[in-house]
Amino acid sequence: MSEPRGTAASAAGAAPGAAGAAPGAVGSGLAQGAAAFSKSEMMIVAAARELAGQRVCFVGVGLPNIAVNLARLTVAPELELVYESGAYGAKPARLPLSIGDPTIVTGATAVVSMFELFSFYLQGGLVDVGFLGAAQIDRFGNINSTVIGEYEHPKTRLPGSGGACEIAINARQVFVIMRQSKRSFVERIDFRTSPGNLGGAEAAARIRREEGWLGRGPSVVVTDLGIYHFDDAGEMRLDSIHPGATLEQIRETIGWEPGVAEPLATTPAPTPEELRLIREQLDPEGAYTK
Amino acid sequence: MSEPRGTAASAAGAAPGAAGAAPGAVGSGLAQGAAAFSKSEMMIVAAARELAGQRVCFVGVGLPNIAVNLARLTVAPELELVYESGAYGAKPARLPLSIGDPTIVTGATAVVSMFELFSFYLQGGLVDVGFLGAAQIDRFGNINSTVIGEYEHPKTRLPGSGGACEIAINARQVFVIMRQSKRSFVERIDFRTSPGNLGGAEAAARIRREEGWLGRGPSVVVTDLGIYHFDDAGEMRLDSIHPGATLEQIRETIGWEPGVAEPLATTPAPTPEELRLIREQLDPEGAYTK
Amino acid sequence: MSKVTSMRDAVAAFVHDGDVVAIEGFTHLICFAAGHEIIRQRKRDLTLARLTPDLIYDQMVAAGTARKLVFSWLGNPGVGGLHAIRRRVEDADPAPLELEEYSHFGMVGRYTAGASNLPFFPLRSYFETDLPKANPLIRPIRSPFGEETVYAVPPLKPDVTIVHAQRADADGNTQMWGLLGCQKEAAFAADRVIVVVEELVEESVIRADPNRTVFPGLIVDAVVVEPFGAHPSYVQGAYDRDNRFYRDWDAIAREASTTQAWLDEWVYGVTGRAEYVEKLGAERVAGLRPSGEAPSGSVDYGVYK
Amino acid sequence: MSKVTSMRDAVAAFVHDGDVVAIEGFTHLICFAAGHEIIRQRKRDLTLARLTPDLIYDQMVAAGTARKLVFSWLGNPGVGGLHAIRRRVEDADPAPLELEEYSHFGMVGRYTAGASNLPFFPLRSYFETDLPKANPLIRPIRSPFGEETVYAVPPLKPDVTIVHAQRADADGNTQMWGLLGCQKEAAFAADRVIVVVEELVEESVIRADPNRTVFPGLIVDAVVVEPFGAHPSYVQGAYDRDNRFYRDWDAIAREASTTQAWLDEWVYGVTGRAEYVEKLGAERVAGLRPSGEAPSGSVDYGVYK
Repeated sequence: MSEPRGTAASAAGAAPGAAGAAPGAVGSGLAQGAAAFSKSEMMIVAAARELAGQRVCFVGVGLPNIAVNLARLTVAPELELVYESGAYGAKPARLPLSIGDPTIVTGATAVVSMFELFSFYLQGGLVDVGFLGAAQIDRFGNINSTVIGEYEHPKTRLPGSGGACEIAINARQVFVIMRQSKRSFVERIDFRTSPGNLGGAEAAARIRREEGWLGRGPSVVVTDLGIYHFDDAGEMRLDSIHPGATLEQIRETIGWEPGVAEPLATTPAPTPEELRLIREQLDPEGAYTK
Repeated sequence: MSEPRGTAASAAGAAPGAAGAAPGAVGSGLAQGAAAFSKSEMMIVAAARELAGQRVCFVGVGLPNIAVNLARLTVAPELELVYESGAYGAKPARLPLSIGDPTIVTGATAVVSMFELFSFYLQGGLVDVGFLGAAQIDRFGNINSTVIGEYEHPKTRLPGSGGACEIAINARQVFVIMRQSKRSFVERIDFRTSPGNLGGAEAAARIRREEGWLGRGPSVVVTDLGIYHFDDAGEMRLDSIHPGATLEQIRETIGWEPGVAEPLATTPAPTPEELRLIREQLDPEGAYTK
Repeated sequence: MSKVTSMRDAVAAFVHDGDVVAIEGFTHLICFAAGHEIIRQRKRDLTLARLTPDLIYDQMVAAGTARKLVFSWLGNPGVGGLHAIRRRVEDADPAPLELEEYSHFGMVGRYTAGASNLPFFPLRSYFETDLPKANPLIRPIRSPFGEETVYAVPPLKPDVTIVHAQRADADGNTQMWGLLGCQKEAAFAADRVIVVVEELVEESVIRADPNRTVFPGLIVDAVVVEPFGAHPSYVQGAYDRDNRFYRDWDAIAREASTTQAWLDEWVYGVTGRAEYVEKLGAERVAGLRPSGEAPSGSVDYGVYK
Repeated sequence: MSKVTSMRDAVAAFVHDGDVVAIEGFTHLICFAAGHEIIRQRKRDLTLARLTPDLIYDQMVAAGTARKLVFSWLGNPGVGGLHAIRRRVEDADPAPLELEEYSHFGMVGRYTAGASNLPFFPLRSYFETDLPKANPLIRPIRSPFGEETVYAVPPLKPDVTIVHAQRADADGNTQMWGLLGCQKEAAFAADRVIVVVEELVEESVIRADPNRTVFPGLIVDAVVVEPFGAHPSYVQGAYDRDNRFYRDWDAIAREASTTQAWLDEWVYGVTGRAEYVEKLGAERVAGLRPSGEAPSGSVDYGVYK
């Protein structure tokens, strides 16, 4: 991907192509009886499945948006979509480019001011899952979407927090979607925009409790290569590897030696129905999935 | 009047008869060429005239409500009525009993939540005049509408602040309407619900400035006997005596020796047009004025 | 999933002895029907929160449901005092009643903090008054910017908030118009929410005008359809405030005996709101209808595919 | 008293060099027409406040109107970066640009404090992040109840806030629907307010639905009638977001020269919005209309006499 800022698939909006596969990076995965699928399609499907049983989801634009809509059509029919722009219970008739599109308003259950959205819905503890993307993430799920380099003299100026900082603190749990690379999965992030498990699970749990955060922090990281959850120490652990990906690829695109579950699962490939929904219904133009 | 609490003609609502004349107390005022009028009518007219040039008025129920509506029809055609219940720019088709009547909503310019009304309109400094009534007032215009007697063991439990406390602090100026009596115009109030000129003008001005209050405090007290403004020391000074009232009556119904302007004006009696508006248009049933 | 249920079942399921209960509505949309059902079910030791306790809390206090009031203005608006409450406060008759007292904005700020999960809400009020002395939960707070000090009130999180509205769908997505008071804040602040409506509507009616939605079904536990459930309070566009009853109550409540007789007849003596309305009589009800329609007009959200 | 005036006169009268200017609107109702007029009038040294600077501030920064941004998310939503702004931030090209940075809720809280005359607004954000280090105006505040500490942001009071809306009357009583962002708070917080509308309506249209009013004429200084004034942003029910332009801008803004050429053609090269719309062409405009109507329906406020 050409620009680090493009990886910020935050709820505040991000480049649709950026958090997805780079042009031409068509996935090689091919499960038994399944059609070929792209890495982006695998990410979307994996993220959607993680939403099973969830009720209220704070939607970011790009991959989170399509993943959430796929979940509504498959594993989480009761899922309510909250957009930080103020729409609740949105039923978008098309996938919007920005999170403030008129299609998320027409036919929504409620449209409220941002004061109300952030105060009563998010800070009030009604959001079960918030999605974040990032330019950089560390092993503890701490996230940078502000700058690469020094804050005062940035090498690359990224979008900044938007709502990411308060989502990380107040959403009951946080899902991260981003492509792996040595530039983005780093030992040390340049700026902490959104807190994850801080320096480790124990201290993070204590601080969250003492400071009255409602959020438990990051619970899953879905990448183009696999699915990570967090171990008892609060570190990302590879729990499932996508079909076609290798542990070598995983290690080449991550700035630390990641924990790997034993046994390591293989992510079930997208089903024909999942692929049909993505290709025919959610993103017929392939804006997010090519 | 039968109960001290009845005197609280605060913006939070009060007994219509209470801040007005007691039953049977028909005014004896009779100016040249004018019809007979009641003490309540004189109070209403005097209060309405004080509103000349004002723009936004926070309306209490009872006498303030009728005074404000009379002002709109006479000296202050641009006056905008704000009800703490959330209506702005109300044009009530009838005089409501409570300040939350449906008639203040239909045809209003805006209807907003109380959060918004108190935050943006009142605390935000948009209200030029707030009306307060009280069970007790002292010479500095400090007001009690909470209890007679000790707070923990009240002789009479009054309604309490409602919005009076924040009106006294945030409205640009405060108008007080109440009938004079030794029980209500007292040397020392039992509880300070709404701050006036505190212990004197100089300290009050300093405190208001230092604490960032937007309100300058009480500017006029209209009673059934006369009109008071505040002198340089921050004390009520009788500037005008109503036709028919005497200085002796004034002194008999006030718990301290009030300052009296020299020369002391006589309040012009209600004009035939003012009386017509009150009797035929605003209060044809005489609920507020008998 | 429908949350529609009867008032009896809603109160039985979601109002418990000892709860902090908020039946909000600033003169408008006060749910007397729910208050009466709480009386009929003989709930006890409630803490009743409301800006203006109004007649409904005078009745609930008279019926012995409450041990405490949290409030900002205690009166019968435009008429006078609340006599049952005053008997308990002034004479401990038949028992003392605890009071926790704020100003209107203080109460609104408390609900707002409760709804927002904030530990306090700041406001420019209370300066140089006796209120912080009377209530130690009104506390000064220093701004971290400059030297200014304002006051703070603590969050109020009712166990249950009961809201009356013009309409909701079966999931509890609720719309109202006219005076909004602080029902939104009180509902978001609450652990449980009961919505009582004049009219149950299809989800499509709600979704046609999403800006009119005051709160979503997400926070609602029960939807009760009870037309005229706000009487003697009113519902904008549906019926008028019954000022005659507000005036009548002043005489009724002056004595404990007449108060109890009224409760016997109008609360214990009826099974629910439908019977209350029947007892009120068609003429009285008809007399409270608006004299005409005042339509809002329709706006266009547009179809975007 | 009519406040209706031209965009040229409104900007000339109410936007001054050195002002703090807020053109708000969260993707919806962003008043590009006003931003372009500010560019044409060559205003200088502005501090531009907005949650999401968006293309309009990228254009205003490129045109040299601004010395500082106050913001929470700096990007072209769904597309990428804001290149003119990045040139100034990363390379001081052609001059440095001061940044003052919050989160979305922090900016909303700042406007809310400004509108409410509060010295600060508290929120549960910023814990354990580098944002308070990057911006010393994000400060911890201890609750006076218990041991909790949250963060506070200072009030933001723009010299002028510019709001685009579906409709207003000549006095500036303003109604909007769809995403409301934080325009209400930004308008109440401001010293001066310019309202730009798609449609000027009679006062009676506003008064027919008072709950739809976002703010009253009381706080409004000028009303400008400028249909399509939000393009390439959108107006719910009137026209769609022009995503094609948002994508095109990414290429236009990558070089200073192409950016200036665009400004020459589309801003300096037209006298105002009407000419801009004409230049855009009837076909492009028609293509942005909604594909159908989605009426809100009407509610009844009732006549009470």
